[in-house]
Amino acid sequence: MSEWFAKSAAQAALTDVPEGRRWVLRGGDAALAAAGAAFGASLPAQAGGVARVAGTPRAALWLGPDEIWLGTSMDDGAALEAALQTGLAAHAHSLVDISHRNVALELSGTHAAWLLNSLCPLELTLEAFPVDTVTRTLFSKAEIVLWRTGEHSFQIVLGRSFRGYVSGLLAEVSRELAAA
Amino acid sequence: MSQNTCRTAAGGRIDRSRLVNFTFDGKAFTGHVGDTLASALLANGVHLVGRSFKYHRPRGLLAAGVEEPNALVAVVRDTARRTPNLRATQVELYEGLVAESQNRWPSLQFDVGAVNDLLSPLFPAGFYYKTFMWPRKAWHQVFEPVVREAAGLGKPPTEPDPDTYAQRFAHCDVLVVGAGPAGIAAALAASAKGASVLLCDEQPEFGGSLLDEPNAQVNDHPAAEWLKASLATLRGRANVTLLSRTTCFGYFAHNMLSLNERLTEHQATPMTGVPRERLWQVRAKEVVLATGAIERPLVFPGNDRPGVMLASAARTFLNRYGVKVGSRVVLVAGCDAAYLAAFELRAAGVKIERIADIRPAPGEAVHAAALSAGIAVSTGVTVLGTFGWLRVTGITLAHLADDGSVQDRETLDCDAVLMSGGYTPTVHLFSQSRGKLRFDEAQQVFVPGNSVERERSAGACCGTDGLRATLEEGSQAGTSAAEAAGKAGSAEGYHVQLLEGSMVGTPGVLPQPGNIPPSKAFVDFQNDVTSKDLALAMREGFESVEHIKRYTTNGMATDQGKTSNMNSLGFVSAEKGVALPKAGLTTFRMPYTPITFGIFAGYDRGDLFDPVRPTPTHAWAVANGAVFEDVGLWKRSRYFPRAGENMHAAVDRECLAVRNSVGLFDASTLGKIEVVGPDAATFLNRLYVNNFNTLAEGKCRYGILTREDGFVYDDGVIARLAEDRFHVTTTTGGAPRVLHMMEDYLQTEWPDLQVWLTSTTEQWSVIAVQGPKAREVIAPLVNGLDVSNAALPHMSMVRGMLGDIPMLLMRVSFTGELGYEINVPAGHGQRAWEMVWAAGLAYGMTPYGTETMHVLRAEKGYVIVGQETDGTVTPDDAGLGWAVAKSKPDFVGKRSLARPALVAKGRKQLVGLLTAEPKTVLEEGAQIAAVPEQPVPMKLIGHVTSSYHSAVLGRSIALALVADGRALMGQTVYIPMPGGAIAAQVVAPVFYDTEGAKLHV
Amino acid sequence: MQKFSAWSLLKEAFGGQQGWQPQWRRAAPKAEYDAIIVGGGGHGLGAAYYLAAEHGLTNIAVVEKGWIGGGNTGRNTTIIRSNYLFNESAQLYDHSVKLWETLSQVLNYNVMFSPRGVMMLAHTVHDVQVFKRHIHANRANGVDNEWLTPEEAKAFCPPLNIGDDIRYPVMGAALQRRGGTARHDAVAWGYARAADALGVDIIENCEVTGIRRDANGAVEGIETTRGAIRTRKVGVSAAGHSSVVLGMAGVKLPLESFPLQALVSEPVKPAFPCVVMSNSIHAYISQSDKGELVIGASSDSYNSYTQRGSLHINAHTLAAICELFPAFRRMRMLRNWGGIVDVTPDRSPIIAKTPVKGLYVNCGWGTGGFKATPGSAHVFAHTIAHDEPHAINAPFTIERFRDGLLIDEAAAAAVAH
Amino acid sequence: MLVIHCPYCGPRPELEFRHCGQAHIARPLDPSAQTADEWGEYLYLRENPKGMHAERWRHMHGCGRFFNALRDTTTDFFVTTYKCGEPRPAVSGTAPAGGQR
Repeated sequence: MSEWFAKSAAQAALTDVPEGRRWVLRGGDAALAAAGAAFGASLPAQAGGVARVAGTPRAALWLGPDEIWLGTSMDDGAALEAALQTGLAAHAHSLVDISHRNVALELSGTHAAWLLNSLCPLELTLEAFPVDTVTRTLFSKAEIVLWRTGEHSFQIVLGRSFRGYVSGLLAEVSRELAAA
Repeated sequence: MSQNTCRTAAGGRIDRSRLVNFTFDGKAFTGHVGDTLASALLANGVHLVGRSFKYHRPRGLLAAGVEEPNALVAVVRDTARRTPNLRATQVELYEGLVAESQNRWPSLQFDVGAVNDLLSPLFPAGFYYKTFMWPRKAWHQVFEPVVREAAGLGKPPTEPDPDTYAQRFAHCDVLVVGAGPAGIAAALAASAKGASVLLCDEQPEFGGSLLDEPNAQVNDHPAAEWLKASLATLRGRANVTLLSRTTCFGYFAHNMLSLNERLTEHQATPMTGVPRERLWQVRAKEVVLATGAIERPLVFPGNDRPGVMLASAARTFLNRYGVKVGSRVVLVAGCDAAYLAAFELRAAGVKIERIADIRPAPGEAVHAAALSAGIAVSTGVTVLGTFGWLRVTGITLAHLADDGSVQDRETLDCDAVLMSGGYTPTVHLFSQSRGKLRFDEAQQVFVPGNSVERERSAGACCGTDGLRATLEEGSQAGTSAAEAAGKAGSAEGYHVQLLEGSMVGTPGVLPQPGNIPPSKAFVDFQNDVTSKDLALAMREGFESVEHIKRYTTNGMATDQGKTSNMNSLGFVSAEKGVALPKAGLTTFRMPYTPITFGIFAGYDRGDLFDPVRPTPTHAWAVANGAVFEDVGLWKRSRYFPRAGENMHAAVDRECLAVRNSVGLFDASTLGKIEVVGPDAATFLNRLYVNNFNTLAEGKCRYGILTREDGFVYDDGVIARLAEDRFHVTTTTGGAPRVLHMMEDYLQTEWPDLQVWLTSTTEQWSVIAVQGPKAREVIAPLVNGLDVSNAALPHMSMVRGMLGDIPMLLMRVSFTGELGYEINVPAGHGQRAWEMVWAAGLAYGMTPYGTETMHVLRAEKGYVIVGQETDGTVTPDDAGLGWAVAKSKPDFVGKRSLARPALVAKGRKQLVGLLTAEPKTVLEEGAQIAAVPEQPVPMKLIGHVTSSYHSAVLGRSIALALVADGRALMGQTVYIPMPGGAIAAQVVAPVFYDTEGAKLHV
Repeated sequence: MQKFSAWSLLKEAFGGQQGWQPQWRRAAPKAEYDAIIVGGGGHGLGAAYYLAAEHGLTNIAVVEKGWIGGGNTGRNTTIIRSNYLFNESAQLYDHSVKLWETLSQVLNYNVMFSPRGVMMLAHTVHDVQVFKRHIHANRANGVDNEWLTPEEAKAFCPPLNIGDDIRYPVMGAALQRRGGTARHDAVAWGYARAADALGVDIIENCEVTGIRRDANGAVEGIETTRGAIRTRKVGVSAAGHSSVVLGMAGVKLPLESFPLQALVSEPVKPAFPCVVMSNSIHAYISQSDKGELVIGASSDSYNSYTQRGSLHINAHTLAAICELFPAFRRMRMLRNWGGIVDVTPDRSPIIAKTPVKGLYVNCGWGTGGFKATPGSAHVFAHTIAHDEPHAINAPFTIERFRDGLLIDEAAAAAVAH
Repeated sequence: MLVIHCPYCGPRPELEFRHCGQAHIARPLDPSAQTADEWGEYLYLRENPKGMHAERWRHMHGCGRFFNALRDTTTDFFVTTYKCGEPRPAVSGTAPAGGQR
């Protein structure tokens, strides 16, 4: 895909994020607290918050007041799933595997936010959208989950059937970079 | 090649070292880099640039900017890149530019349409409402085509536009609109302490009116130097974005403003890959409007001849482009500011024949300056008319006595008449923001009153006169905007040296002898509206300014009344004898200037117009020759034709394969929702018409969802994965709305329920294996899982492995045959499909698409929501009454099902139809009557919802909704068609395997 | 009434246009009228005209809070058609089309009814099914509507892109040849002039502030910004403000008001010969006599009385226009405006008596009221005059919502499975 | 495009939201006990005020939550937004210029 981003990878590059495991956890506060214990870090409680478990590929993303996405690597998947099931056994909750529902793209480079703002209506300055902020939003007509992983890098998580649409639009917009 | 005969020897902001070749109406000219088409034509002595809309009068440039009403041209890059109706004053000159005049035939110099000018008494305002009515059809057939051919301005493009257009969202603390002195001062002040500032201006060069002020000193430096330094400061600030060639054209709710940036239009060869234009949608915390003011023409007979123009235009052409608009000039002044045009032109060597001031007492400073420069000044004059046809050659001035009689009539020869009626603040954006305008009595103009949005105006757009006041007001506005946005600003004081004149004049029409509105005294130049037309409209009872505008079309041309609205108001208020603000004010509408459609469409074109959602097996389907169908955003395989097959042949073959052996179908697009929690069954029980308490783990049930109105909304199979976990499927198109509806009830009506929803539509790829051989195909693939009828009966499910892929195996059928739906994680979808495909080859397995799926289910009488139902159909209407758990005290829609009309006799019910002639396939949507050959309007009793040729039955079948249809079994009904009525027998809506035996093998 | 004709134009050309008379009087409110219409749009003025012309009620008034024709009458895209699915709708709209065909002559005012043909595009298999259902139903109802292949559609409308290079290629079209457009302002002014000539008082700048009721609850007058007026019959034709006016009599109707936008391009020479509608991708376009492309957009999603819509709604429509007519991508938007449309739950109007005696309502036209102007006005006048609905508007009651007798054209075009 | 203050996520662009009609209409606890008129009103009758309107929105493409808002339909400015289940705030008059802060 990077050939579309012709001018310079420093400006922008779009790559696939390696497959991992991902669950949607929904439930009450007690369930979320129990899940945090199993997960290895308190789950984010603030809108847009991200919690990571240091030294692991685990990350928890706040998508709603009762909706947390839990993600990890393929290798760690079974272990995390088992821990969650054990930890959550006593609490009403919903844990649903969505590892295959979405795919993730990594958009990086100095113009990453610029590219996104072609069709994403959010303010993406570092001040308004700091590193490790995540939210569901829109990119043109596709719903995406946007996670700022660095000053100049974003993970875009989207329904797998929308991948061609979103990457096609980003490629179209990136032509402006190449010509600029 | 003609010469730039009207160019000054030096000065202006053009690059005199670089020549630019261009053509106008096929004639070659040269200009310079930095010219507009207008300035370059004037430099070549060309004043005649267009013909008016209605009377085809020769027209020249009135203005030098955005307000120009006359000089509309088409710019043609190639056959596909034709842009009509561009203002020559806004077309930047580039090498090879090709421009054409409009609305004339055969040529601009000789236009036969000008006969309308002579016949103008026949075409008063609104004449078309009064004639062309007889005979009745003549309007549409005869007159209207003539009117239409005469109307319109330029010729539209006729080929697909090959250019691209971009879009962008942006946020800033302070948006400053207009980079004249007020806007630049505002941007400097607002950005000094870190607030993010976006400054835009429609012109290629920042500076606004400063570019026309060669003699001003700002803070002891020439204005040009101050401008240069200020822009360098702004460019050096990382928190500032500067956008030139960018028009802010719309002000929407909650401080969202829309900008149009033009990226390549000025380039001789547009850069490859660069969009032609861009739409910016800017959300600003605070806004500073510094949009300036537009000079008003004076309204007098013959004020439209080529060579009659605004004084400000003459200044712009001189100071910015080094062009003298005439050699012998008369200035008709209605305000002091106009005098500067005379002074500067005189300094450039132009003879000023007269300053004719319509006021009895001009401002002392400019008057004295004129006299000391040796320019003759007449005061208190009016203009009786002008001479010339393709160019003005003279002007008649006079004084009017109190009784309206003419005194001191004199005619001056000249080749240009400059006029100024004072300036109108550009309040368009303020007005769009819904701020209320306030009439300033002293200045006789509307200025911004109270703000509604978070904005403030600065400079000439709020009636501020004078450069120093403008700069300081801009600086204050920038500071206050930054502070309101939560940042700090830095207001500055300025000092200025400049001879200035006030911009205050009086809107309206110059008095004429006998106080009779003159003809050919134009108020709206482009739409050819004269003061006489306005008077006529008022005579005919159109009093509101909105009525007058619509009846005369004043202010409705492509300039949207920028030069005409205030004069029209002045005239109307004078005629009615009321104060100007009492006459009312027409609404300022988006956009400020005409904006290319392309930027609104942006990237939404071709395959990117809407998302194209492929299923996990899309690549396989493409490779195997599928024909696709759009279902919502999805691409679904419709059928898989083999060589030489049409759709019917392919569908017949696919159907028989399923009935006789086995077929393979991608059902991945079905919506899927995982409903989890202790109250999951309770929740579904409240929503769906069915009973889910009684659904055992590992079992499936066909569910029907109605809305509160009782009409069928969605359906699908629901599997109970565990005590507290359901796998709910929905229709393909219904997935998002069903999830939304579920969340609505859960969050707002039943927040006490412990149940949560997760969309899993895209988690699962669904492979439907259908047909008598289905079990034989999958059995070897499932690692010994018992898939026998006993272990996995119809409507049950089990977890297992398909090879190495985890699966959810559901024994369900939408075909009436033995069937399985294999759900596998979508990433494995294509591999799982290929695994099943390979296993099925031995059984002649056939891939099939939606069309075959439709036929197969219709043979069984299974409904499709959206085809058998249409939002007015109850479960019972659709023959699904059996699914409704009548014992439940409540479910969504239950109460409505008891409404009178929903239980009345005569409701349309689902039935089958068999045509008397088995080969006849009814048309879907065809209507049904009880009696054949009726006169129109016929009494109809229903319509055909689905109709196909059934290969397995060897005849046609149809499903239909027929009034009281279930009482008509065995009877004949008629389907009236253009060729005569088709007879059909009403039958039960199940045509194949009526006992359902094949489902349970 | 001064007769309008080519002869009158010629005469006035020589008379310096001095002989033209006001097209309607500037009436002041009288103390009492036999009936008052609230709302000086096409529907209200038309109802007044038909009350006077056909029912002999000439002591009547139209009260308008602003200037006549200034609401949705002057803000719509002037599309006229009658190819609706259900009998009830088809009869109402076709009644209207028949009146449009002679309206200029009846009113002696050229309303420029132009039967240019209204073509509705099908983009999906489901669209095709729905349109064919309409066509068959219309034929049986005597309403013209015919199916066109994509090639026939392009022949009828040459700028149309029928290639498969667009996201939703054109799969065919339903064409109603008798459909078309008319000049919106002329409809209001023409009815006003003709009604005025029959004695109807047209009272502008007169906002209704209250509805007076007697001890039995029946209407006995209205209060306005120009004073109280007695009457026993009030017909409300107030479009987006219907809820506000009816609320003054304590009547609540299932109505919600939304912003609806339209826009025009700069005028160009004839480029578009008909009306094209694409419901599935939201594009409505024709070309006016003045040469402007007239384009209708969707409504915003939230209730509002601001007469202003959002940019993204326009953008969505223009994207569709540019796909269907790719040469128009270079055309330019000249003017954009918003109206307030009052929408019922089934998207069909209410033309009916209300629970309050003497109070009648004609509302709920949503996005499609202009086309119905003469027909709706005609049957509304009948309803007011006889205190009983005309057979054509009898189904368009308020009670249909309670009883479930909806006339749901939108639902009947249900989205694909 | 409005700016809407989601009670969970803060100010966000309207594109992320879906308008869901009038607020504070509770589904009757026992629909079968409703008269035809009562049920008809529940189904269809909605306030359509010219002025302050209590309405529902859902942060559809955000946190997914339904919530309520008070908005002035004559200006489109919001006064406040609040979570489902909370009572309608007592607000009189019109929305302030510039909208909710």
